[in-house]
Amino acid sequence: MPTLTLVQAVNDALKTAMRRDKSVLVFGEDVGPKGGVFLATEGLTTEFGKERCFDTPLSEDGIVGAAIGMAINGLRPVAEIQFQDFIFPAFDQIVSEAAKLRYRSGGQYTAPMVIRTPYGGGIRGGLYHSQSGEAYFCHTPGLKVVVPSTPHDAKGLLLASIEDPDPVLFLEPKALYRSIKEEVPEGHYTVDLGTLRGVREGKDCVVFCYGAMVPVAVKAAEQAAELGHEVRVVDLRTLLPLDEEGVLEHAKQVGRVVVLHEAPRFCGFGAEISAMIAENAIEYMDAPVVRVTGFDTPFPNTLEHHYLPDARRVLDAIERVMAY
Amino acid sequence: MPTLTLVQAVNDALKTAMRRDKSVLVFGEDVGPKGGVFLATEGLTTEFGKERCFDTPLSEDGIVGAAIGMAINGLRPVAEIQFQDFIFPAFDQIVSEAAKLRYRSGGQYTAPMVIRTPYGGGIRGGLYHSQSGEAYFCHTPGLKVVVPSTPHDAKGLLLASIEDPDPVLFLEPKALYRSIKEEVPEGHYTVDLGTLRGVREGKDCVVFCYGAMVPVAVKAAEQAAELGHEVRVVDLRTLLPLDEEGVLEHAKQVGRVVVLHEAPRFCGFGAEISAMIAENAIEYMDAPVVRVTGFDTPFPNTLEHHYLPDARRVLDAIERVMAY
Amino acid sequence: MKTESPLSVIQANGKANGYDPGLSKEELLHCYRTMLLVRAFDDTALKLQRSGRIGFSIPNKGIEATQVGAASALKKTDWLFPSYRDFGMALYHGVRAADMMNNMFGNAADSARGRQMPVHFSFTDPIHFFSISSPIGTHLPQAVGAAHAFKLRGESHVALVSFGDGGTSSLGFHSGMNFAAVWKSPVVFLCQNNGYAISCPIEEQTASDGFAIKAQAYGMPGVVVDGNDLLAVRKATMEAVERARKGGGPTLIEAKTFRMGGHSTSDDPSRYVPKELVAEWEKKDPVQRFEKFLQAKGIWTEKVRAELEASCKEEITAAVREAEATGQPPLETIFSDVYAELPPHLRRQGTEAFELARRKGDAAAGDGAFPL
Amino acid sequence: MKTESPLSVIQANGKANGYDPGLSKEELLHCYRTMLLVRAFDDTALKLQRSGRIGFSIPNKGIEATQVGAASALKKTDWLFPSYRDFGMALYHGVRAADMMNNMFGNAADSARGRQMPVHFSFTDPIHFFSISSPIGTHLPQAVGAAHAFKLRGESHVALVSFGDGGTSSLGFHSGMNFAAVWKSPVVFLCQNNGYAISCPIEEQTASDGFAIKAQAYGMPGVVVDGNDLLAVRKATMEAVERARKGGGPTLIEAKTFRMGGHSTSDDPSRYVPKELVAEWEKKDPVQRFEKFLQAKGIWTEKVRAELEASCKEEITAAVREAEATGQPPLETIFSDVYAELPPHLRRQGTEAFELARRKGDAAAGDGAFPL
Ligand SMILES: Cc1ncc(C[n+]2csc(CCOP(=O)(O)OP(=O)(O)O)c2C)c(N)n1
Ligand SMILES: Cc1ncc(C[n+]2csc(CCOP(=O)(O)OP(=O)(O)O)c2C)c(N)n1
Ligand SMILES: [Mg+2]
Ligand SMILES: [Mg+2]
Repeated sequence: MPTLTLVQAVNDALKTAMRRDKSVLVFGEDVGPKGGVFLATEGLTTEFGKERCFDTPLSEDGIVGAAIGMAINGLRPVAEIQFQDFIFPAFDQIVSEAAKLRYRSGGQYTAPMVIRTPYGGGIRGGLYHSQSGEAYFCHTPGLKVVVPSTPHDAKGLLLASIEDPDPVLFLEPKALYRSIKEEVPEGHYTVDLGTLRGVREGKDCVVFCYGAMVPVAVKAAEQAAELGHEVRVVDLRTLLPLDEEGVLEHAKQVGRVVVLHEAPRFCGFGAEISAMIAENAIEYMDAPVVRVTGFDTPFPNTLEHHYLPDARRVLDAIERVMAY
Repeated sequence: MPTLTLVQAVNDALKTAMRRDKSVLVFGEDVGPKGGVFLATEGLTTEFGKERCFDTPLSEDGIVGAAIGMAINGLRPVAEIQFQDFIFPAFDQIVSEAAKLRYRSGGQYTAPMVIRTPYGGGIRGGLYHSQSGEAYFCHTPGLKVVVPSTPHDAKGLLLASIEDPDPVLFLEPKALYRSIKEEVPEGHYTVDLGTLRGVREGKDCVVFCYGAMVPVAVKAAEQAAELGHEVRVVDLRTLLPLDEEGVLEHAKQVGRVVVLHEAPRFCGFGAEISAMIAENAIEYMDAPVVRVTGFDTPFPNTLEHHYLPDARRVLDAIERVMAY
Repeated sequence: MKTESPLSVIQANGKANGYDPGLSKEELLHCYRTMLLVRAFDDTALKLQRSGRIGFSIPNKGIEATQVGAASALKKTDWLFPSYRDFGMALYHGVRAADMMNNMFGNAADSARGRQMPVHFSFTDPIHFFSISSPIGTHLPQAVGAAHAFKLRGESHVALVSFGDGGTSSLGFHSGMNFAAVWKSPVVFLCQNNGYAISCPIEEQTASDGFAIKAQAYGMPGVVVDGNDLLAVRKATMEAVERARKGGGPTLIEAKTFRMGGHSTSDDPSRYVPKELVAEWEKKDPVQRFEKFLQAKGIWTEKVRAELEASCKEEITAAVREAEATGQPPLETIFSDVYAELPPHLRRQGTEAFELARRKGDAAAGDGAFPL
Repeated sequence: MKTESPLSVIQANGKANGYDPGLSKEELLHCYRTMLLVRAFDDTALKLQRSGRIGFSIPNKGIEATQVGAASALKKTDWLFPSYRDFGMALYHGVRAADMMNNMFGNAADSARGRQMPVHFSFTDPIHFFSISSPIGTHLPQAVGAAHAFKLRGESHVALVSFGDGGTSSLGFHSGMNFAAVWKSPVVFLCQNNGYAISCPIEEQTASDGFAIKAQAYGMPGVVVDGNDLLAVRKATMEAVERARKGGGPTLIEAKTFRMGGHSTSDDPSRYVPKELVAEWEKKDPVQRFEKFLQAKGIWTEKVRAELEASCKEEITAAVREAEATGQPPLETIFSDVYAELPPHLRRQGTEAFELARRKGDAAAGDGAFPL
């Protein structure tokens, strides 16, 4: 099995899908000859021709709108948005159109399509190359929202997303693009959407996290182990539809929960997890849930390391739930 | 004191602001001679001329973008978006620009402006004339989000919003536009942003709500009274920044909480309220928080009365928290 | 640059200025009858709305020739991306008035399962008449995507996308036109310039000399036609469609016409449309214009009109009867079609709703009228 | 319609083809020196980035004449709405190189308090140089709004908004151009057509014949100028600015130029720009072009260049020294300026962050490089 980085796994998934199904197309800004600003689409134009992997004009509205049109007419578009921060011009197409099309047409028209986009902080990108907007999309019925945190999952989840009958927003944690490598099976395989990934065992406390926060949680868990706390880490990986049963099961088993994400706290995804657990598993809880998140500010640049949750902050939260 | 409907109170606030401060401008689609599709801006062009109240081309991006430009250059724009459902083409201008401008320029450029828009269901508007998108905006640091539920508050909060130094999204519950009337003071007064409104006393349970759900909560509380439950109703009215202390104080006093909104549940505003209470006031709680919300689907039309929370559903939730 | 004067075909004397539409007598009468059917639909919808039996409708009066002329240039294998003011396109291609009426009533037989407001039709048969959505302009890049799929597969089908003068200010106009031109997509952009976007006259919409000229910004041909002249619209659309089929890329057509009623049944145009303007356009009635042509051809008399009107009325009455006899969509339609498969959280929410209805009774319906 | 050939002023022999820019010797040399200063800034920024002292920069080479020529047409009371590739506009109007460098380092003296990436400047003095944001095109309608405020107050100031060829596809281009034309706002749209949007050549951006023609879609004048000819850019901008000041409304200027480097310090243009194209534009260097003019005027020698280059280098070196000596913004800058007043939840989050830093030590900084 080849050893791949996360961005290479994305590239591999795209190639695998395009080889299997010629209705799969890849397009977006700079995805052609340049191969994308992160090289996620490198080599696709060469292998599949510019009919199947091509650049578009600089309009996210056009990219997503055209993808919807292709999807209703038999193609399987995989559109790239260069940075998640630049997805907002397409917000209307995603939220009003892709997400609601099946519903409003009684299933006559559907939009099986994937929007891939690098997201999150950690690359000194400041306000507009660092945001984590998952909560905006998770509040949008009709969409699916997927976030891988390992090369293996990136490939398997992306293939599953491309084959999914519904529109999927695929958020790629850019801080992890090249920071981890692992063995990734060749050829086709899928990881089911809507499933959790147990990252680390532990019976004292569980950290729910996703994307670039997964390694942060693991690091904090290792530090907590030195303090005698056995911390479980669970990667949510599909945020919508979420495996709510699985989340509740974990929470009930350990009784102490930390929820971790980079995005701002107020009305963030963590609020849903925290609320869900408090509402449905309160009898099992030994401590209130603690959220560790980005601050309720735009994303800064020079001080991004203060903004982004780090193992230090997660460990502090673990200690707090353990001490409750 | 004149007796006004909510939409008349909005109209009165606009006139009051425009009379006091000639930098206040009102614009949007059909707000001029037609007076807006709900007549919120009726008579403004006649009184203030078409330099100060005027129609724009059909582009929400342009409306909000131009408003930002006016605001940085000394005007006080009040932009109307015809329906909140149509705000998404302006999402980028609101979320990336208005909300982040003060931060990214170190306070050199600021956008004191108001975006008014009718929102919510109850008028047989189906998918695209009924949505409640408050959670999208409440997850956006730098914005303020205000929702009145009475004519008195509508006027006072709108005047406070127009005078506020930060960009304010002012969501007007269209189901209440003409359904209630009350005495509204003439001339200028403000209701402070960031404050709650106690709607109804009660010591057994509290319902947190806002907008068109306030009268629904009151009705349910009245029905609950017949069953012997004294239910408090609190109107949140400023969702961002929220009076978190006030919310926690109410929750601690009564120990049982229902959170009520029209928007879908998953990652909705109610999740934040529920999480906040569970995380910070769990020792005071006699029952888990129960959320009553719209379903996690697009907004239907024929069956909208099933989708929208009604007193029946709220009462059921009250009974559940009381029986816990 | 000044836009040339609009293409027109039918002369004052009813003669088709050297243009042969290539339509049989039956086909010509089908065009004619479709316009009458739209009028009958409109009248009935207005009455249904006024009497509270449906919540909302959109008048089409004045625009019928644009709708039918354009639709007549398409084959059943082409796709339509309509606006909400395109009843005639659906009816021309054989969508049953009853199926449209099911949508107006939002009943169980509505293809949109009562989820959308009235006039937000969706059909796949007998032609792809794409699901109408309320946000203006979003369907333009979508039409381009669908057309691009035709092109990639080597099919010679065409997508026709229809929108209003107001729609040209939308984001979708800019991205749709631009993508189509860069990709040379087989798509026809039909701008129905009917003078107003709700209450905003075209001078408030653009400072350009009409709308066809906007094509230049994208490097595609733009043509202006008299939108009240069915044959002119047909001719321009045919040319655009043929060019698109042959790989010649997109065209923007501006059909100059006039909305002879309110924006919707909730609108009062007398607040903002000058009376003189209405009077002026009254004289240019598209149905009468086409009648002159038919008369010159010898296939029209008052009697033909009376008969067809009667049959249209009957068809619409039957449609109402059918639609009104059909029940509301079942509660489960709130939860279905959000995803291909019902996810657990929606199953739970649905179950709870059913359970509550069982315990506490059904939710009470409101009065059903869209009040604006 | 074919766009006319671009307006150019400086001839091969250095003569200004019958055009008098109306600039004194000092002013001409200020234009010249500003271009050299941009080059010095560029070179230094590249070195700083390569050695990891700053995270990112944007090369301006090739575009200097457009930046300076356009800036020279404005008064200090006018407002600039720049793109990230407009260093010369700020420097021309007297923004201190050190203040720009503070932004490159994101230090405590940066007007953006280290919150933005490098090159996202914001100044209000000595000219309003509006806070640059990354999303493409959003500043166009904003410039229109600001210009509209001038107009409403009866002021004769103008807003100039600058953007790239790629920017013309953005939503802000469509809404900004349209609103400006309908409102007759005093705004000048400067499209810097530098051949590429990152790696996408203009043929992938639009099928139109250049960009100036897009003005027609909005009913405003559009002109094409040779963007490597400082005086041509100045002339066209002057005309547009004067028209705007007098109430004549907006203009679109397309400056044809070429980006002689990568999109940013993270980009490798050899992956997509043909070598021959670079070689061709090398010959059209805007600085040399202007030198010819100065030489023909008798105010340029190699020595003048050498002296000015040395002084520019010194200025930039001093700027780096100053910026590098300035500390990082304090932790509280994460929480301030979100709102005019710190709301309770941000006060709490800030307090918790301080408290944690006290108990557990500071967060560890990363390596500081923007890796793309
Ligand atoms: C994005 C968006 N903004 C606003 C509206 C509200 N609205 C509905 S129709 C309409 C006017 C459309 O005018 P036009 O495009 O000329 O079409 P017409 O109704 O004249 O056929 C407006 C503003 C909307 N549906 N979508
Ligand atoms: C809305 C949006 N989409 C994508 C990007 C990423 N991006 C940054 S610069 C750029 C190309 C801009 O090209 P152009 O407008 O020609 O300006 P130039 O860099 O050539 O000066 C892109 C795609 C962005 N910043 N904003
Ligand atoms: Mg119209
Ligand atoms: Mg460029």
